[in-house]
Amino acid sequence: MPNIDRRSFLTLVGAGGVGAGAGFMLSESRKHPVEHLVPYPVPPEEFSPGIATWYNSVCSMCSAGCGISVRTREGRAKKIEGNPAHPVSQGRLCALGQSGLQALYNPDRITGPLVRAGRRGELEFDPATWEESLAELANQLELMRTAGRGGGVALLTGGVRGHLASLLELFMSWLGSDQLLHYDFNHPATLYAANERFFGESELPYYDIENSRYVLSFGADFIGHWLSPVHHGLGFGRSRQARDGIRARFVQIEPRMSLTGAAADEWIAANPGTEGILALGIARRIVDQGGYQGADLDAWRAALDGYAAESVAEQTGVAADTVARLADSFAETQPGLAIGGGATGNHSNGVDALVAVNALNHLVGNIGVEGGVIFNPPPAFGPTASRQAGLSRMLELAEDARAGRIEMLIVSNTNPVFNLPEAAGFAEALADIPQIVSLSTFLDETTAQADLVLPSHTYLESWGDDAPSPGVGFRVGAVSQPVVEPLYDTRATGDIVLELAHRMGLDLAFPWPNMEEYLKYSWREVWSSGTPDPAIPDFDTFWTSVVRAGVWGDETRAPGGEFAPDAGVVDGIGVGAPEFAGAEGEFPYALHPYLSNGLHDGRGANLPWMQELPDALTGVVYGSWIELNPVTAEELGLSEGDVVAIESPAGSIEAPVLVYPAIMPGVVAMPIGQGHEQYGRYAHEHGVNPIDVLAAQTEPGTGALAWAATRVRLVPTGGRVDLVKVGGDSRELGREIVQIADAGTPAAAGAPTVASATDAGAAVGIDVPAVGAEAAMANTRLNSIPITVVNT
Amino acid sequence: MQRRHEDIKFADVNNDIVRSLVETGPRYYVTLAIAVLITLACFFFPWFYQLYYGIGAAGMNHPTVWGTYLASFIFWIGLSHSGTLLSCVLHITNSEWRKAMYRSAEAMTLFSLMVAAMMVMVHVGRPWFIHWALPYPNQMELWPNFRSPLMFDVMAITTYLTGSSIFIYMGSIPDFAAVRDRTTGWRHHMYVLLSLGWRGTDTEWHRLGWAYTFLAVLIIPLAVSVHSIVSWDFAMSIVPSLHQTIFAPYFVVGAIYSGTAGIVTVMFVLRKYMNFEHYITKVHFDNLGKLLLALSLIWTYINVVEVFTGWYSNDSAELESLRYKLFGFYAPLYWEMILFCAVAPLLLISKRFRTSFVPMLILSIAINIGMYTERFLIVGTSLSRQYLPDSWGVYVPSLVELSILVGSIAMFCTLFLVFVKIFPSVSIYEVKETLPAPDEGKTQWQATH
Amino acid sequence: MGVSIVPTLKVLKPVGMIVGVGFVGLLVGYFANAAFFPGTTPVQPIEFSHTIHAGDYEIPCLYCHTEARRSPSAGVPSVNKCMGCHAIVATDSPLVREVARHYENAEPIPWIKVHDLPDFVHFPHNRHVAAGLECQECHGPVETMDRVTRMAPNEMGQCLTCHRDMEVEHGIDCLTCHK
Amino acid sequence: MSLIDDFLARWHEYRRPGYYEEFDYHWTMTVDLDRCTGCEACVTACQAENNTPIVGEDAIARGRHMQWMRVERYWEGEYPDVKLRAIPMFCQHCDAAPCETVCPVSATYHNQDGLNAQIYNRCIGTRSCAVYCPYEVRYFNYNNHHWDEPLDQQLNPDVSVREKGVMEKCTFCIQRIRQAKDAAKDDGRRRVQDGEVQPACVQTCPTEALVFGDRKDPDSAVSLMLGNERAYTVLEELNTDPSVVYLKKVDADAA
Repeated sequence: MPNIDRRSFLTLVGAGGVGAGAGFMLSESRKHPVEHLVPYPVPPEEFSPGIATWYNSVCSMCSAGCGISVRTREGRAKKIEGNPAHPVSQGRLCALGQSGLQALYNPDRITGPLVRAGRRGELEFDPATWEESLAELANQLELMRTAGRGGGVALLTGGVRGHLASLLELFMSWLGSDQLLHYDFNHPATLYAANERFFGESELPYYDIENSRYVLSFGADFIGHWLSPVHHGLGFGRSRQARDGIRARFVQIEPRMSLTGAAADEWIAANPGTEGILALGIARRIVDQGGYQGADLDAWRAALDGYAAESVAEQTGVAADTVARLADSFAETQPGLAIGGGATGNHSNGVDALVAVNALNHLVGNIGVEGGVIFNPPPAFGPTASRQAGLSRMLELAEDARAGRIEMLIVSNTNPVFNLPEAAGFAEALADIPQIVSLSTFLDETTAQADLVLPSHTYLESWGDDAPSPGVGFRVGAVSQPVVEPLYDTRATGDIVLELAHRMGLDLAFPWPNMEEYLKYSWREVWSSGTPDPAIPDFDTFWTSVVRAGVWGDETRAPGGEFAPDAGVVDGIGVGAPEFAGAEGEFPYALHPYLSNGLHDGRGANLPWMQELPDALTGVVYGSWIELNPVTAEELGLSEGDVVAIESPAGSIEAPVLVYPAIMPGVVAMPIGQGHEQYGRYAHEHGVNPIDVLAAQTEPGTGALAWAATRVRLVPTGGRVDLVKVGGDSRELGREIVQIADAGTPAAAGAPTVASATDAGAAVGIDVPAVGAEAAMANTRLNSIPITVVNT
Repeated sequence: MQRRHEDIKFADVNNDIVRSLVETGPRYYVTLAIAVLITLACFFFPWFYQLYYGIGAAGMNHPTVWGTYLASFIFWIGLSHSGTLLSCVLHITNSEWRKAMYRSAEAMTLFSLMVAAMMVMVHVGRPWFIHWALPYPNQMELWPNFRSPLMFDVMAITTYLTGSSIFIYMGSIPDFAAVRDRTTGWRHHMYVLLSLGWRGTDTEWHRLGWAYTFLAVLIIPLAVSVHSIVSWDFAMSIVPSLHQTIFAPYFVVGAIYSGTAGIVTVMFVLRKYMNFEHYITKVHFDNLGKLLLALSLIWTYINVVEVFTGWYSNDSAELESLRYKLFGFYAPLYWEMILFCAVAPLLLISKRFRTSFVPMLILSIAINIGMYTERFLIVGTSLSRQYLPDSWGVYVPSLVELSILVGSIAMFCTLFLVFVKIFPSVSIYEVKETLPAPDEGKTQWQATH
Repeated sequence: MGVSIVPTLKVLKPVGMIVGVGFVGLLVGYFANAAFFPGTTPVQPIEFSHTIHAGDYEIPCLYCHTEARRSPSAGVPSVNKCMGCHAIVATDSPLVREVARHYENAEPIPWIKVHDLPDFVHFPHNRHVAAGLECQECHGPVETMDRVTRMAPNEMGQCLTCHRDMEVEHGIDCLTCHK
Repeated sequence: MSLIDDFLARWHEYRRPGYYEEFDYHWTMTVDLDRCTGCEACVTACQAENNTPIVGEDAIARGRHMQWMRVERYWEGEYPDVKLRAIPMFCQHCDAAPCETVCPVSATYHNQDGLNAQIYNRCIGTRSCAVYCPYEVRYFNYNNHHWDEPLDQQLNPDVSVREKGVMEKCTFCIQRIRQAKDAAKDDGRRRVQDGEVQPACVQTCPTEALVFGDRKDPDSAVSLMLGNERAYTVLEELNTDPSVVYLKKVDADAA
């Protein structure tokens, strides 16, 4: 043992100590962190950790009313898929529908009732309790009702259908108010009007694309977002490649190629607003060629007199021989289908144009036949009178507000401040309303103006039902059930209304404790209206089965038979030249706003998945842009990323240029959806809102906003930005990436219709033959333990 | 004033070189401090930030997932080439002029390999798992993928690094002994350990000479293979314009080219700042200049072949890749490379140019800038333009990347500065061999054989 | 002259000793921590004894950990399940009274995980139970533990060894376990 | 001479990877481009199922989008005869995958089901697989991703959330395949039946353009599609032997 002096000893001890400490810490850092296992005190029946539970419900992201199946694990919603038993979606779902989860789990949801603290629009709110807020609101309403001033209450909602609409109707009638309005930017009011004029009923028919062989679409982006995109998509796929040797031809007529135009076999650009004229040109040719032999042939001849090929060609910009070719092939290929909508319907001549499209269907005998236009029976339930408000109705409301006739405005899940043109002055009119109550889930631009915010559940937390419109040719009803416990201190819209009614002492008129009970009560009627099924002996069984399956249907179709329009209708057919706001000399370009695929009318802007979903045609994310034809861009000396001011008679916005190869030279197009000032972190401060520069132009017949009828001029600002987009070069360079087969290639016979991975039970009352139910059931055993009741 | 090479006495050699190790002026410390500071601030700080944030700190993106880190990696590997390889080649061909410069050249090899290895660490997404690329038995029962060119790379570079280290160390043993005998204090102890008990007996000299030649022969094919293998990282992919058979010779020639230019730079610096004017002379610059000229011509030829192959393929992907390289976003860089590496070196035809120190320094630096550009273009242009046009993109290096590039140069300098104070940066005994022996006018080498 | 290494070694000795002692300290510290504070035997919020339940009374594992039979996750029994027996058994034990309190207040018991696989591992309990594996193979002789200890390392080598020995079909494919 | 002849004759065989002479399953997807509209429902389905992060505007501006499924758009012709050709592009699960040979740590390899597996835990982030992949379908985690609370409650517990420095890509929804296999075994069956497993994109496609199944089952839906004369693979000349087979788009007006 060598001699160690004191100093060395201490040094060595120090070294050893430091080493030991380091070793100890190293070992400590390698240990597992403590994790807890927290079981339910009393687990829900058939709940199993680690096993997914599927609940069937109804999608509320747009007005199509697709059935959905929501996968939940340990009480959290994980994935939304289409409900395979639902005849509209048949197991499929669009991008927006799947993003419903991000509405549910959105970080910017309102977490509890709020009372305005600062001035309006300053976003200063104090938290409140439901008890106080509801008590005060009910008190106010009751006072107004008993004083006979109930008419001063206006209720403005989004596109509400089903029994919630009936409940609101009932509530407003008890208040004594007539001011119940549904405002939905995308509501096809002109289509209803055109159908009423031509078919005699203000309903949407079922467009049987699946069995059609020729689809001639005038402006309707039916695959993108128009009416029922998922169902149309199913029809598109099946009409193309599911029938032996038959492949439908799709022709799309619109000034700017939409998703549907891109998928179509032929895209024809007609001058904006002249699609109806083109339809009549085609009709004229069909009549001339002897394609129509009805009794009222002479009336048709007279009505179509002014639509000779040359004049149509001149007005629409579509060559005369193209018109003739379209007419001949449309008349020849049976069954065919003419569809009108979108910008065609939302122009100054919208209703006339859509009537012309309906006329086309009639002339070739496509009405009431498989593969053509099929009338839907009346919806299974829901109010019959339409409360849908067009621009003129909203202007009336604004006028009432200014005149002091509106004392209280209740807004529920609609955003008119964003979705109405600034020129309509709706936002300013709100200032004249003493009390604004918002039942919104998110702090959107309209809610920002509210005095009282009573946050509502998302559709994934609430009870509801829906009778989809357009249906699928027969009556369908679907029940929407909560799939998760409510995240926050929010309530379902229906429950809020019922609660208000109870507090107002209207218990006798509203005997239902909550929305679920109201639905159960209402669905008794549905049960008794259907065909009796021995397997379903009583209502409770029926209800359980419907909630489990998510959908009920009655396959009785509307009576078919010959259709003939009234004589006066034929005489009245004719489409005038489109009228634009803004003179052509001063404002050289027609502005073509369109609903974007993911953001829809702006409601999807707070969903990060939708913000990051590349635009289907341009690949742009997170922004706004203005589309110019390459020729237009060259004339103006603009290239991608150059910022231009878009000036219309009604206002001005700035957006970067995107050179888009498939748009008419005289037209500029802009997507709707961005430009939010509020609406959460993902929505605000991205892009601009083209609705802001739209003139308050209406379609005269319906008062609907003619959003395609504004002209603009482009003023380069000299600024430049990099458009954020996904994708590089858009030319294939002959690399045969997307290969093309010629028309002679036979269709894929027996192409499969694939089952969903989920199926929580067969639909009640109907059979959806498209779904391979057997295969679906096999997977069900693992995935789905259907639970019919969730505590709300 | 300048002593002629022939006038130098053996004792002068010893004294000069030991002086370079022992006597350290403030200028050295200032330089070292600056180099260390830049290394810390420009290399380690951004790298730690990148470790924390992720590779996203660099400018890489979806189509161009490789960037300057990999370009730097190839650059440093390339720079490593002329040291040991050149030294070996010249050794077995008995080139006398090699002897004054080979030590520093070999040191360059060693340090650029180390920096290259660091670039790998910087490049990968999860460097904390880098050991998975080494074959060792483990409970996961997993081995590296021996089919991967990257795996070949790991092997080749490790081998080359080992070989080069042994080579430079072996050649330095007599010098360590010489320094050991002329120093005191901690230096003495260090050189005692480093010199491995060298006494300078005939047997020792004989064995050293034999082993040295043996290693030199062994290292030549190794060095050629190393850069061929590095080229396979690229050539074995099916990326248009990378998937070419010419890539291995292309990389080897490019490596020797940039390495030789690097030696010129280093020699200029040593000559100037370590007072080795009389050991490193115009002869060396002249010879290296000739070598550079030859290499530049070969390099130009390979570039022409590469362009021709792309054009002659008449394949959409190859053509686009070529077009993009020549006229696309990075075209200025391409033409800069051509100017620096193919056109400017033609000046070397003039002997006056070759024997002028400052112009040679400028040219050598220009060549290395050009060669760095070449490596960057190989990565950048090819990956930006691949098969699916919709996935094309543009890559621009971020500040972090540029900073790490600067920092890596500083790291190299730091290592080199430390080296010159530990290793005799000019070989004492081999320089003596080139001098007239005290007796009979023979060199010492001839005398001992 | 100065060739000998001995003087040099003498100079280096103190440094060597410091480094050596420091390294030994490191090893001691590391293993002392691992040995004395292994963290594999956490103290549970309620001192449930498997010795009594699984050992003395021989209650089968799957009686309480029912989910292991049908779910990837074995889970721990709910308070409800505990009360299934303890409503009448040993009701005066202070621990059972604590459980009863949780039951009455509908408060879950925050058990601490003993066997914790990383989240990237797909380990379906149901498949392993169906394959006839005894719980003890991975969890150790739980029936003899008053306080449950993690016996097995639950590392990849263990999975691989077993999958190989049992000749599990494609059992050593990475995707069998990694998710 | 015969030795050389033999060698040349079997050249193609020699250059195949040959991990598995015989696949157990051979999962295959077909994409009918004549049905595909480019609506991108599949993109969101994939993002929801596979915990692909929300990267933010800046990251996309820098070319760092992470969606495993993307729709590539190619324009053809000039106005007014302009056509859009959209093609969904995702991991092709090549049987002779270039990415598999290059990974130095075997983090990506071919498994017995014909899947191109990507093991996140093993990945060290050299990104060489992304360079070698001609389809550009491998996405690298340039940083750790963040889900603003409570968006994280949506994350699929069956799929790992990938950390920075890791490569990721389409897995054909391996978690669903695994579940279907487990279910089949629970039922005492050896094999998964056709239609029992659908990746999220296939499940949601509104036009039913995507079909998924086992190519080894001659009666499966996917085998039926493979028999179609429109079937082709993208970049066939590269000989990667993809498991994703496209069906040509029909141009009704083509000669």
